[in-house]
Amino acid sequence: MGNKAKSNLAIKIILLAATFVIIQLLIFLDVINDYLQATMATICINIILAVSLNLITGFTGQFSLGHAGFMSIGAYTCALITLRNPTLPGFIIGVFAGAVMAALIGGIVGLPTLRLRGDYLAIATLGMSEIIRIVFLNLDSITNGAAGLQDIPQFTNWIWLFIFTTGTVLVISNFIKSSHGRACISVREDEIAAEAMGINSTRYKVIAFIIGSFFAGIAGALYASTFNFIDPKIFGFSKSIDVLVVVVLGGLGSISGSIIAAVLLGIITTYLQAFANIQMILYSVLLIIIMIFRPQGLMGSKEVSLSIFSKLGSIIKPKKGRA
Amino acid sequence: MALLSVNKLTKSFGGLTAVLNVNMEINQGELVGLIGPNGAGKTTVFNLITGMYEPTSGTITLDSNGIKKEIQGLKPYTICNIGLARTFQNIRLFKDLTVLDNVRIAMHKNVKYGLFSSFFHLPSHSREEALLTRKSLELLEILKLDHKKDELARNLPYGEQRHLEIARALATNPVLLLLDEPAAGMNPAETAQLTELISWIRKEFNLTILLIEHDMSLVMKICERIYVLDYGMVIAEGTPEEIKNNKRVIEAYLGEDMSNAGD
Amino acid sequence: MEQLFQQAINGISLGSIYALIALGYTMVYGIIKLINFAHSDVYMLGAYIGYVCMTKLKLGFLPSLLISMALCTLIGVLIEKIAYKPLRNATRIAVLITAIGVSLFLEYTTMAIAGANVRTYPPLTGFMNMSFEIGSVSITMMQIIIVSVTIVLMVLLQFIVKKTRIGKAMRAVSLDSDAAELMGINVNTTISFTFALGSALAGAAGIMVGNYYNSINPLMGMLPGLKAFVAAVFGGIGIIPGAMIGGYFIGIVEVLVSGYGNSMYRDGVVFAILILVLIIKPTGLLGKNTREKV
Amino acid sequence: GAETAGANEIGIGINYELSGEVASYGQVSVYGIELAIEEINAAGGINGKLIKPFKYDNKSDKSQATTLAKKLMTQHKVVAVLGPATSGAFKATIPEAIKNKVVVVSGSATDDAVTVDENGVKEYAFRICFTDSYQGTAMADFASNNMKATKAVVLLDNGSDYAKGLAANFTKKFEANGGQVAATEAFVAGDTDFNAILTKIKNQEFDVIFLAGYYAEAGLIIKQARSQGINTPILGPDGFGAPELVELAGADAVNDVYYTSHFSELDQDPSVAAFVEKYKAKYGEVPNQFAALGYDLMMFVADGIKRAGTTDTVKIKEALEATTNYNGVTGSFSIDENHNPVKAVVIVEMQNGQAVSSQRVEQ
Amino acid sequence: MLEIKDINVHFGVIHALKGISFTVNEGEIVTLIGANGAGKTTTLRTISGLKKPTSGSIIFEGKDITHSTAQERVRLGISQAPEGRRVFPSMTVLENLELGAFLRKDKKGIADDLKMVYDHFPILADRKKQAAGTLSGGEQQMLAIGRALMSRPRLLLLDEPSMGLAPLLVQEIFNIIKEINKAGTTILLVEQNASMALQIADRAYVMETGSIVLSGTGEELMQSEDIKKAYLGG
Ligand SMILES: Nc1ncnc2c1ncn2[C@@H]1O[C@H](COP(=O)(O)OP(=O)(O)OP(=O)(O)O)[C@@H](O)[C@H]1O
Ligand SMILES: Nc1ncnc2c1ncn2[C@@H]1O[C@H](COP(=O)(O)OP(=O)(O)OP(=O)(O)O)[C@@H](O)[C@H]1O
Ligand SMILES: [Mg+2]
Ligand SMILES: [Mg+2]
Repeated sequence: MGNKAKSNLAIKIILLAATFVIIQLLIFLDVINDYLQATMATICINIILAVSLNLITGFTGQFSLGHAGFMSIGAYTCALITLRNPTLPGFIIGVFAGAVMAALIGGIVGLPTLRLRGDYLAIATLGMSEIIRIVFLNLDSITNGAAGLQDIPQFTNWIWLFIFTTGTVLVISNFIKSSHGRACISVREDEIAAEAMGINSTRYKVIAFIIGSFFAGIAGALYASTFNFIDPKIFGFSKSIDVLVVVVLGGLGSISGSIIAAVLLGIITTYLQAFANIQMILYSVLLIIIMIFRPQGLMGSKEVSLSIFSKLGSIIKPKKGRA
Repeated sequence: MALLSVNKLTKSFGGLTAVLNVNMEINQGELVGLIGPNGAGKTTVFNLITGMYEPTSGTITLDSNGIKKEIQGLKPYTICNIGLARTFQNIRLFKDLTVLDNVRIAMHKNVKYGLFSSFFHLPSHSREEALLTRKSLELLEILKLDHKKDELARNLPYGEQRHLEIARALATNPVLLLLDEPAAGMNPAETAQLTELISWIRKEFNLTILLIEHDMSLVMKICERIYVLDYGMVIAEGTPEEIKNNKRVIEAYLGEDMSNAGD
Repeated sequence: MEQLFQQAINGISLGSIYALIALGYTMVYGIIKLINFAHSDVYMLGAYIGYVCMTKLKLGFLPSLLISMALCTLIGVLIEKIAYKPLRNATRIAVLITAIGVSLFLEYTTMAIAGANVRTYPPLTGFMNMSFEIGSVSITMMQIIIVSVTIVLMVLLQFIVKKTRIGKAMRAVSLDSDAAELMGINVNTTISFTFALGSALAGAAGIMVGNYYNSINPLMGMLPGLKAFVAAVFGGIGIIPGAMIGGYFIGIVEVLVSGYGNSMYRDGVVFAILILVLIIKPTGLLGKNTREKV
Repeated sequence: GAETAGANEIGIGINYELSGEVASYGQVSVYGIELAIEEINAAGGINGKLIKPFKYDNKSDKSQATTLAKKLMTQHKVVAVLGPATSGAFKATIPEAIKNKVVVVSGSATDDAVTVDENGVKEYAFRICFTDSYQGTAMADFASNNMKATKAVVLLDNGSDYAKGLAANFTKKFEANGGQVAATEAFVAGDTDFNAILTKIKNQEFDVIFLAGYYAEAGLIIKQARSQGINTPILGPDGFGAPELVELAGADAVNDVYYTSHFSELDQDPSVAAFVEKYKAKYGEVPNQFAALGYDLMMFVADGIKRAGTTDTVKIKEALEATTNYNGVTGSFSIDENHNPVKAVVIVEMQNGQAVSSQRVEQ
Repeated sequence: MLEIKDINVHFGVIHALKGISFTVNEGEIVTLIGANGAGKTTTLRTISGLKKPTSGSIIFEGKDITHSTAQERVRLGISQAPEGRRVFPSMTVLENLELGAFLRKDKKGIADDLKMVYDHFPILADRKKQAAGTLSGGEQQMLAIGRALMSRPRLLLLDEPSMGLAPLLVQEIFNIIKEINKAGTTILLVEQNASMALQIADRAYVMETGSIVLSGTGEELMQSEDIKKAYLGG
């Protein structure tokens, strides 16, 4: 039991390290050029967004259309801090301050609205994120209004993106695999039964919402630092929808699904760019076709299993006696 | 002093009074039946006791381990955490989760590690998770579901779903267990097995049980005391023998043929 | 005072347009619990069809209205058959994503065919171009037409849903489609009918808005669509009079905020009030908050 | 291994808003660009080499614009990137231009800070349109001096930095001239109903309205204002310059409307007339100023490449910097040390839906 | 009247019905008994058209209805009271009953049948304005049966009609089934309460994991030792 968990952990660490080293090498050899790196940055940010929204919508079952709002809080907070303090510590503080601010607002927003159900909640979260956007639009003296903030110091690079992306994925998937995470899932499955089993459903909805907002804040901060500029338009309704598309495409309740979908969509959009005028038409048709043939998403609610690797591992490793 | 006392409990839905001035006492360790015609208000009484509904009037008092507490109107999860667990008449499992997870979720209230530990899977997490999984598996074994632990709840046949509901309720570590028609949808053979199981569980877990059931073979066999509800009111209370021969109960509920069932 | 009166008229005519679109949203939602994002694009197509009829074919308003409604009905039913029907047993959120796909498809296909630029309806003439002045308050004929059409359609829809056989079938399908089949209800026909009805409404709204503002573009459905959706939720989604009330509410609040407050916070105020209302009445203004019986 | 231009070709990047919010500006700009390319290639290309365009849609999204600029420069190895159309998106591509030493040129990014900021001129960014502060200031002067206005109302698209910049510059200059801004009201691009703010200003006293926004909303505002009986002159920026303005407002309503323009299809200049003809033949509609600016943009860059005599991107930049008295359909201009064109602004007067007069205001 | 020929049904990889065949004759009460998950409900759903078989055919009154829609089958006179009741929760009791008569046009007949249902289940008359979802479990069961009767079926499919009913009513419900049958409706009954079901049934089939393993008259099966042990708890 303990052994299995440990060997799983070891395999995970080896896989991550290998991914990191390979990509780092490819960047060094210029196989992954600047352009591909930018695409990778977008993919990483989308992974963070999708995984965190998946916690709220996929695992806890709370339909949120306001993820872009929390992302924008992280982005503005981090941008304002790094503009005043353009140093690496400034950047790190900025990212975490952004995340904490987003989580804070997430909590404040979550408490009253999370007693709403289904589509009513969706609309309330949509409204919240629109209000956040309108506030940013009108706080000219701080946010520079519609023109947004420019020349935000760029600290993110592949290494930072990798750290934050894997960090997010690990923390959220660890959470899901804990009793608290299962409590969230039970709220999705049947709120009444969950309450009858001693689970305070409101508490777990708010927790999921706060964690989700926290990581959306991180994604926003990374966005600001990667692309050097932000403005309120970036964080509109359609951004929230884009994230939702990734989550549903990957599979509600599947973290690996979200990751795969983010990567896949990143690649697809890159290829579709070649069809300037009709790329959106192709994209929409693709979306419809995928949903018709795979309505549960690419992964359903399953995860890519590590067992393949464990098997490999046990073949390679000389068999020791079990403790 | 009784473990659970229900005092002048009343619940109206608009113009309809589903439960009226119900008084009930359940003593520590008892197995009590709650029967009555369809629509008599039995499930509503359960819903009131477990906090699903707020009573229109009346009190519900739980006296466990020397602590006396009025629980009417509290939230369901609070009541569960105080030590009351229930099953549902219309099975309400977490259908898309595995059998094991259904039980592990119900064990949540015993978990002590915090959120932080859950993010990073600190040792406290691993330790408690291992313990919790072991206990869940033990429960599943008792209810003969251990071989299906990785099956989705929705794929279990009806009878096993009822078993799982009971396992899940037990996992919350209750002092008082409320069962709502546990034998519904089972054939007589299965019902007989269930009857055994319930009395075994009661001893093993040192439980007090209140159960609703229409299957008299089960009720008459294991209940020590029975309350009969009709039109929201208690019309009779007594031992199975007394209830079986109570004219009002026969008239309203049992019918002539049934009054000699179960023996 | 006169200004207030004028603003009220402004608000009611703006609200009517939201209400008109919201009715279609709510219809479809009421039966398959789908937020049909493509609805506002059918509205956009209605406006374009009307445009072709009135500028290229030089038809009058009424024939154009009928053609637009008829074609939109066809489009709506087609969308349902192609994109939604295969997903009958899928989760609601999967259908929602499909609806977003359909919405993008309609928007960008229209853009590819008709260009991204705005198109303009011909100026109104004769009877349709009349306006009435009472003091300094003015009302145009088009405003009167829009308000009356909205109210008539609302009443008609409410009648269909509550009183007719097909309406009963619609409600049954929305509650439990398997059980509805056992009653001998043809679920597919019923859903198609709902889409047909909703799309006809969208078509009517499109051509009326085209004539009223005389500006149409491929993305014209997005903003009013979003607001209509908010309106439907505000009134209690799935409830026909609710959509109407929600539409008028949003129209009037927008106008009041712009007219008497700070126009920059217009949408913010609308959303803030919406959230407050939902916190007090979690299922919208007319929604019944029935807790599930266990 | 993305495709690059062949030995006898010159790669030009086109990075425009073909979908999304401002697709209408991007698409029309690209129409102009493509017409120019067709003409240049039909005439044998530049220095014997044909233009090979690489066209991408940035979906009106700034980060897409950056990514695409990077792609065009590093993958397709283009010698210049045209677009995006709007200032925000265009600015987002400039860091890439500087990093890769490839010029980015816009036809319609009018924001002041596009080519120059407090750190000096942005080496690889150019534009061929005048700036917002210039047109805002010109309009304020026009209001104070020519119309003798003392009170103005400002209406602006609050979601657009373009409109906000214009409104700020107009207000500043108008107040410096001794005038007073009686009210400022905002709307959002995509709105169609402006009756509420119009009813609100109707009861106030003012001499002119300055309407900072694009024709799509401006047309509707003019129509609704006139039908509410607001008959004061309406002044606007280059964003008014499209035939749709009159179509939207209805010819009867477009009275006493004045706007700054890059281009007027009524211009008597023969090169303009020829352009309008060719454009109509190809696309079946009258070109608006985005089309004209797009056309000029391509021609201007082609001219630079020709003068550079090479496809070396640094040389091309230097050639563009040295542009003097370039003659385009949007007027003749030279590039100043801030990479802005020194260009006359035309103030067009509209009556009954017709442009009746135009005044040239030199910079 | 009804002939099931070699029906196979799959749910994804689960083979729920493995080539079952049986018949129901006009005027009979036929009962299907079997353990949990044997496939009884699936059989009824296949007959009423809610589930499409992968192979096999269903003949109703000489007509092949294998590919007919559920709606057409209702029109032909097949009606089902489904497992889990499936009442329309936010509609009233009366509206639920009216929907049962959805395909009928004879106002008078409908009114008569409504009265007949109320006579059988007086509590439904008391509750006719109440939302069906708030009825007690047993009340919903009565509503589901009543609703199935409202189409005046020629073949009535009942899936565990006695589940959740009070003892007195269990008696009553079997009496009602007999009565309905006498009045000319053929009945296919699925029951866990096997002894009662076998008592009133003309013929019975026993199902086990998707196959029919035994058949005979009600009497015969009542006497079978295996049946007694497995289903009658004795
Ligand atoms: N939420 C509610 N709204 C309105 N009426 C209700 C509600 N809940 C229960 N009732 C009514 O109260 C009465 C009692 O219902 P309850 O479910 O308690 O009956 P029960 O004794 O459990 O019956 P059964 O044995 O059939 O399950 C019923 O007549 C029911 O219609
Ligand atoms: N929708 C479904 N998806 C997957 N499997 C299903 C589905 N419905 C039924 N099954 C499976 O088909 C088999 C037969 O189920 P069915 O419900 O017909 O049994 P039953 O005899 O009616 O049992 P019960 O007495 O519990 O009602 C079971 O193994 C069940 O798990
Ligand atoms: Mg009950
Ligand atoms: Mg069954």
